[in-house]
Amino acid sequence: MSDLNKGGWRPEMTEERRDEQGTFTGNRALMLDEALIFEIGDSETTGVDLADFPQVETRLGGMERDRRIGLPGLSEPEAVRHYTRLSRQNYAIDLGLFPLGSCTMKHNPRLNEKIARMKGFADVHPLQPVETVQGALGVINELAVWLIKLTGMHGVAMTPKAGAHGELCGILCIKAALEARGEDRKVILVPESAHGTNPATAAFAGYVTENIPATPDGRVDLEALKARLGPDIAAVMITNPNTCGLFERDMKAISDAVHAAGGYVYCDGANFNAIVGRVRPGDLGVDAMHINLHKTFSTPHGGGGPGSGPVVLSEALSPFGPIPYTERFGDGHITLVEEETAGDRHPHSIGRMTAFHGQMGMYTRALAYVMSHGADGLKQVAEDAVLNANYLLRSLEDVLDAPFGKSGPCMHEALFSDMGMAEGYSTLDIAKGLIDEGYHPMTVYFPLVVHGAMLVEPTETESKAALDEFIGALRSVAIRAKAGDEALKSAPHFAPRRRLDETLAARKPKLVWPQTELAEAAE
Amino acid sequence: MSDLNKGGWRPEMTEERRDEQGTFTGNRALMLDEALIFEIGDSETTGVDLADFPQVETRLGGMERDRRIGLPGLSEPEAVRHYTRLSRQNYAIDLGLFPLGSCTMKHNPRLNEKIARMKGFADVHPLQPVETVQGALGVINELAVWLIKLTGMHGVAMTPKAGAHGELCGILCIKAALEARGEDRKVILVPESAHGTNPATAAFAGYVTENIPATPDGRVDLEALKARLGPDIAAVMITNPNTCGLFERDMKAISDAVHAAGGYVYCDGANFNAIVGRVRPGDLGVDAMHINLHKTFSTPHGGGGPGSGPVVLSEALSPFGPIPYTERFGDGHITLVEEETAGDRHPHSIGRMTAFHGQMGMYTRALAYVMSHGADGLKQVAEDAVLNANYLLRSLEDVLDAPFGKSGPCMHEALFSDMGMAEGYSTLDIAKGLIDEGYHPMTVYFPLVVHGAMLVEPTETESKAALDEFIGALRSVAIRAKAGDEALKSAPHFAPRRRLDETLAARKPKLVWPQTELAEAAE
Amino acid sequence: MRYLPLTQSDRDTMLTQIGAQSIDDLFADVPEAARLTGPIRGLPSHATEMAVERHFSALARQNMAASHHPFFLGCGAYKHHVPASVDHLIQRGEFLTAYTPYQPEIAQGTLQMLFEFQTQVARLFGCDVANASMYDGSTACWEAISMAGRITKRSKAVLSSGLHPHYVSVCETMAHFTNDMLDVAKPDFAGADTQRLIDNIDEETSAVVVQYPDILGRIEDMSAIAAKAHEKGALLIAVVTEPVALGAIKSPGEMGADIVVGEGQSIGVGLQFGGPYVGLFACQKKFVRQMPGRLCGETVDAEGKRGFVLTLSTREQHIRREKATSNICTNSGLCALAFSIHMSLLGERGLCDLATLNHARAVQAAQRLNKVPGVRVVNDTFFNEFTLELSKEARPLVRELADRRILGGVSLGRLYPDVNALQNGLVVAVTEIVTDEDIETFADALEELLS
Amino acid sequence: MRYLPLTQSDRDTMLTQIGAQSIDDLFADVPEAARLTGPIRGLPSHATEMAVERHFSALARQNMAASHHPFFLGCGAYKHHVPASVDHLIQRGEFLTAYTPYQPEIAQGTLQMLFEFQTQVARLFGCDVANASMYDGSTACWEAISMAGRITKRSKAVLSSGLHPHYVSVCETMAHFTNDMLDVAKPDFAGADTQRLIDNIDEETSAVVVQYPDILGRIEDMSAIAAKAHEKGALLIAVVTEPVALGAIKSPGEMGADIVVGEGQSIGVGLQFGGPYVGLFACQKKFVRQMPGRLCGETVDAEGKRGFVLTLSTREQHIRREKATSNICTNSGLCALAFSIHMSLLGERGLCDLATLNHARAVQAAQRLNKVPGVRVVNDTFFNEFTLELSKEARPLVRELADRRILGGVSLGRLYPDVNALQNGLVVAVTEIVTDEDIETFADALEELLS
Ligand SMILES: Cc1ncc(COP(=O)(O)O)c(C=O)c1O
Ligand SMILES: Cc1ncc(COP(=O)(O)O)c(C=O)c1O
Repeated sequence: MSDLNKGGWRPEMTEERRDEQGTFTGNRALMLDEALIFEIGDSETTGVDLADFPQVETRLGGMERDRRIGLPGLSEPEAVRHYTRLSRQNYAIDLGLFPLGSCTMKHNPRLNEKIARMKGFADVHPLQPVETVQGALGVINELAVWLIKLTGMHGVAMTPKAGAHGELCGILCIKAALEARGEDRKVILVPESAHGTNPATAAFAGYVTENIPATPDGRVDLEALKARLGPDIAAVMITNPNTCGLFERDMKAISDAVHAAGGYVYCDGANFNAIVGRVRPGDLGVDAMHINLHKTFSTPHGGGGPGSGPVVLSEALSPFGPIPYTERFGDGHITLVEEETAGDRHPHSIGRMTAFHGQMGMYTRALAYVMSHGADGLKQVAEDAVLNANYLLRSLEDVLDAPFGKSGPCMHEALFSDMGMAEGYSTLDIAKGLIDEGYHPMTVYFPLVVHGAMLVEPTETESKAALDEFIGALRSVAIRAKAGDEALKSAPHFAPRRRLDETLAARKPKLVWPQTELAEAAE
Repeated sequence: MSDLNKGGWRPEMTEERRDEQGTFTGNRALMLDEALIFEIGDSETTGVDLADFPQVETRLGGMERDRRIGLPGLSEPEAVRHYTRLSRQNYAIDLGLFPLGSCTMKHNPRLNEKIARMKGFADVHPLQPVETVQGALGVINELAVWLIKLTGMHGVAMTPKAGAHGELCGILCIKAALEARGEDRKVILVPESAHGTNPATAAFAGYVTENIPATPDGRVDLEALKARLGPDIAAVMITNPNTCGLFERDMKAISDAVHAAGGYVYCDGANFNAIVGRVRPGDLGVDAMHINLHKTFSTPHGGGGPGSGPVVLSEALSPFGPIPYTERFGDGHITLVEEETAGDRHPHSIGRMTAFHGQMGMYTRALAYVMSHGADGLKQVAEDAVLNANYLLRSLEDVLDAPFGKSGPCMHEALFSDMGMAEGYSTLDIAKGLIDEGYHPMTVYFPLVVHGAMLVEPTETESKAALDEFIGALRSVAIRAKAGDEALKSAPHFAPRRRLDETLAARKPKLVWPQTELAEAAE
Repeated sequence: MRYLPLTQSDRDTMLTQIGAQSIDDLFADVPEAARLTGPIRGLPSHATEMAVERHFSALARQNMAASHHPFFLGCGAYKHHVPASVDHLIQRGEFLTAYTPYQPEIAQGTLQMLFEFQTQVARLFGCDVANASMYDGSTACWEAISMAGRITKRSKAVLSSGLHPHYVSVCETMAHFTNDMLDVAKPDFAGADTQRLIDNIDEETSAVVVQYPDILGRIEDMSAIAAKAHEKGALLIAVVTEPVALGAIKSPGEMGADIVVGEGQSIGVGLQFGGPYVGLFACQKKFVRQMPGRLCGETVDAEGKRGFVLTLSTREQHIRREKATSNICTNSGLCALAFSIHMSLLGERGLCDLATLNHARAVQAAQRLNKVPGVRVVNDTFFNEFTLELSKEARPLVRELADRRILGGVSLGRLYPDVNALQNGLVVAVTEIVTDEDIETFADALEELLS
Repeated sequence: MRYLPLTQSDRDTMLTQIGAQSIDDLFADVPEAARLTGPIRGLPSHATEMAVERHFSALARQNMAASHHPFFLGCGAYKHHVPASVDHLIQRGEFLTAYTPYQPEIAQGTLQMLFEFQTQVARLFGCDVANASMYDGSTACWEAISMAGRITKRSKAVLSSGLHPHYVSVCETMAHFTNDMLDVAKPDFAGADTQRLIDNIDEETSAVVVQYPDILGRIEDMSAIAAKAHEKGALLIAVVTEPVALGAIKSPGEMGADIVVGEGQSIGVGLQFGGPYVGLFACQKKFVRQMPGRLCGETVDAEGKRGFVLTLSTREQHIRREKATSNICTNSGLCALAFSIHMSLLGERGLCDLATLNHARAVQAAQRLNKVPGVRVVNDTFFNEFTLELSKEARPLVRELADRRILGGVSLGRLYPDVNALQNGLVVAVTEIVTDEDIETFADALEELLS
């Protein structure tokens, strides 16, 4: 006979706590809800064991912390579970086709992850003596050579941390070049279809922006552009292939005209995947172009970053590139040009764009990627990406309006508008309907030049079967939107959350968990 | 104007292919269906690039394969997606509490995964010269020392590949010991509550088994056992703590009686987690006990294996242990006793249990685990495991029948029966109801001695909050089973599949995908 | 402690709630004499993650890792390049930390993978069905003999001299206690013992067991053995320790094998100092109910959707207990997954190309090594592994090679310490990981050491 | 090619279906002159996974990895032990291969994590709010100055001489082109320039920027600076390059900082030769609408369930274009995740203990090194990093230490090649990874090299 629990204690939870769908926990089998760390953890719990510390006289100078911070801790089992459960509420390339136009959500090879984690790269300090990091510098240098050759440009600034940072770097180089010429031009021309970072970058660098007019077929209006060129125009920023999914046929003519007017040509290279290995921007007169290693070169997006945005530069702009950068000597030894040597070797540099050498972890991945494909494979990448997009375009244009469907083949993405949907139905409904079908929606409402834009980029890493399944799903949803299917207005139905109230979020911003609630939750 | 698709080709899939829940794909947002590799892949596709091969004159002796094998290939993106999507149809410890009684589904530390993958362990061949694998042998030897000390035994056979293999090894050692004494005893006594591997192992080793009677409170009936002992009894196989979740109070007396009758005591150590660091089986007179490293020592279950089942041995049995094994010299050098030296050093060995050195990949993990906890931490493991189980038992015994609830504290698992459920409701319904709540069910219908058994083992790696949530869910489901809630009979409702037809599977076994279907699918 | 979520205050609360004074109350059933009062003596106390990692790094550094050196070992464990995605995928928590799929509604991931694995193994071996894995090749081999005994109700197995000696040992360990008879022999450079096998099959024989390619790397046609076995009512059990070979040569099933077992380590799993590996087990349909181990089968759910379950469990210990076909429970699921992923990545084209590449490299190496004075290639036929007869004892030579940082094969002296005629034998495996440079380095070192 | 699923026959079918003769038809808009006919010359062709891996292994071996040697580098990048579970979790495909969470219904994993991250950063820095990350500490620093300019409508920032020189450089690059004024100075062993900062804050000043602890490792109270700044209508921007320090010392927010930025690399991310890192950015509530970067906020879904979305996007480039608060788009999400996981594992107790341990080790090291003839510890105060003044130029000495396989700190000559007074300075960081042995080895080597 047990002596335990003679008092007959029972937990106080016999009462029904079941939700509409009938579960106590709110879970739906493998779709698991997960509380916040502030609700699970407490400030005394830790998932990290530390060595005992020696007693010393502190040297903190009286600045010891005397208030609690409010950081909850989790044991390791709790932490692994928390983040694993959270992760399962995400869509990802690993789960299926991720047709976000302009984002090039291609497969992220696992070899690259393995290589990036080699201790010789991941466990090296940016300020170690250069003799102790020759292999790391070698990676940067090898990748630089690849990028220069793939783009047919003269130089490359490796350090920018993402596409927008690359844009900034390129625009600063242009500004420096103008300054070196003693000119102070104020305006950068940017088409309306451009990505938001283009005008934002120009403004961040102190420029005013003006629109470049477009032709009805979705390209830059060369004549109108020429008409606007003049001594106040520092540069044009053009995306090629552009965000309508089209190749700018007149790119070379545009470049020539801009150069003739004393300006520079910045090319947004976010869409490089369409042409890598098949067309070199250098052959089109481009002066600067950033490359999103996290797009064309397969480094993972990581739920928002990190990326990497090297900028290739023309001969005219190369002298202004940032420090530090690598230089390889004949004997294979690599040196780093930074403050000490820049004065002699690179006197016109704009300086540092970032503290250290840029995104080493992305360089390893990108270099592994280009080496794996080789020049031949990269050409195939562009071809398959473009083929997949054209196949999608032609498979959908009878049920979705393709405003530039007649403007020539699309490049690596296909653009649709919301024309023809039933009254009250919009691009958003199509997007949310796709979620229920098991897909991440395409890019929506971008570019701005098309009403209810839907920009679909399949990438080359999708099989024909995967495309066909997606086409079927999108056709089905599009037909429902045309027919005014009620259920679509309230989609998604099966996702971890129904449509979220974005207005509320913006009107009453709750950006952090309130301090007091930790104490309560921890009780 | 584009020249493309003048013929106006469209895919043939405009027709409605939507299922009851309204999707074309059959997916439910993040719950994604996934076809078989035989439906996705084809025999010409590959996700592996190989170097070109030199032309040579073959030496295959005319045995060249001339038929196709029928192996579908996937590109890397397809493969990553296939297995990622499949994985999401599984429950796992990383997702939540996994209360499978007798299975010790505790947290699997990620440090151990990292260590097991160090090249010095993962990339070493079992037949390398011993001088080149001193560190690997060191791991085996260090772990052996830990296991011996934790159990208070004399020796340990490391090579068995899992629990059942360890049982086999132990029973063979017993048989060898009897043989060495010139005895040929035929019977092994096994309680009805024992795990299926116990009688199966005895039979596999050529023994007949007989039942050991139990007392009403769920333990071995010492007097009845004593009555049955005699010259035909080779051994008793006892699980301690037993599968009813109870500590065998009379273990020492049982051992003494068995020894007095000339038999040996095999202890099933699957439940060692309840007592590790607190009780040493050696102190209870045990002659052989396997340890499931994949239970007590946290190596992952991997969806069914691999495991590792070292057997600790008493002084009486140690001379019969298998080869190979490690021996450490005073100078730290480690040697491997195998065929060549066994004749001198270990002449009574039963021989090899397996080709090589056992489960190296599990040794690294288990050793990392015991080192992390230390002797102090392991004691805490047992205490927390037992505390968690008792907390569960007492939190549930008013809504679920606990047949041995009065037999003393439970150890690391709590046993319930199906008594008291509404007519037509069974343990299975509770299990399936728990699935909808986001839990893996407990072990059901084992041990056989309790009707509709439910064996709940929370392990020590669950927080109180996690236990409370589980208790709430199980109480809710239990109450529904008592009340005869219709919805429970058809649970699970939210899992990737509803209840599966196991009878059909067994009646018309489809164990492989038919060859012909590959060809069709590939067309 | 980082793995223990209960706080001291949780513990106190819980003890109070269940009416216990202290944790000791919960161990009240442990006899006084067996209760330990403190942590077990002679063992260290807990350690930080960093300390543990450093301890293992130091141990790991004491081992010569295959990929850091010219590497030529085989004999039942082969080094192939495993794509990085394999290891990534098997580390998905949902695969890694799942249990055996006893609750199929939330284990379809594991189950579907097992169904795919079974099909891959069956096709590769030329059999109708395969199970969901065994521990490894050696234990699978005994299970096959044991199964043949159940089927034929006979207890004598004839083992080829080309069967891996460790596999033979494992069978001998078991046979000794089960009173089965094993007819064994040692290998001979002169040739395989096909004729001995054929001659020794009689009415008592349950099975004849042949490794293909054999321990010395030789490839023999098993058709005649199968014919004789079937004539006498015995089964042919084929053992494949290097499944990559089957991308280049006929499957055992084609030649009449009734049961085919093998070691799957070579595909997806890696060397791992011998384990965990994955036992492959396939047979013809009529024997399925005598198979050991788990089987996954296709079925439908309550809504008619295709799904998978573990099936035919009446063969297994948890249902049939002492009448089960085997005592196996935990098998090698995660290694089976690794095998299956790697095999899906390869596909038929990849596997065949990989086999061709292995063979071509091996032929090159054999030609080169054969030129070294004091070296003779024993094999007429081989796939990616062959035997050298040296002018010296091989075992010390292997150690000398290791001193030169070359892992130069497996000496037959290690495998057969008691067979004098084999002491100069060295078994050399050459896979796609071996470079031209490795071969040259090895040949040069051999030349020096043998002169 | 292993990453390309289309087969040649798929390609042909698709081209036919869309009515194209060949792939070239799809590139018809590319002007003739720019069309390449074959693969780009001068670049290698495709390579196997094994070949690529071997190439990188060879490169990796040319680098001295921190964990293989006594290691004392800091100055904006710190080596701490990161639990293995962090790297495991960030490799979950659902985190690794997701995009920015623009579709919140299927991105709650990333969004909830960001909300937790924002809260952790805000609390650590003593601020009301934090954003979802910036590229790194140095770019965050300029963003803070730029934000202060927007808030105060002024364009002169006073930078502490203790601000990391690379951060100063980044700000100078930008300020040069945006016509902002930066008041800068170089550090001095004599002490921090708190007084200079206070003196130089005037009515033109948008912000004063102070690193805490500073580049030489010194810890200064910023309260007086904050008071003066606020008096003059300027903001105090604090910069934290070693967030672990805040487990031991007061938060900048407590001392009156308006914006606190920092480098989060130290927690969860690792050294990575400088990137990717993670910029931390926090401020007081009233400035939230001037913040750069993404913000995640709590809301509810159509059924009233709590959920998270990206919010206040009208600050951002994709909505506001040229009027955005910054041009940042892709940020450092996955590093933020690593930071947040590591921080959750630490918790308050772990962080504070880690800080105490770091400080204790650093104090021990400083005491030991101070005893070496020719070495003087410059700092009165420090956390886990301090500056030595040597009797010799530090830069060549660091290289000599490397020759002895010791990574012995960052020479001030590397950071300030043009400041003579600093050439003998060596900044030494000591974290929990440093052992007693490492300290002895370092001290002994210093002793030899300085004698
Ligand atoms: C066309 C275009 N330009 C620029 C960018 C900015 O690149 P990043 O996000 O790397 O800063 C993007 C990325 O979203 C883009 O699609
Ligand atoms: C009580 C008991 N004994 C033995 C075993 C067999 O162990 P294994 O599965 O490792 O062969 C198990 C595991 O399921 C068990 O629970």
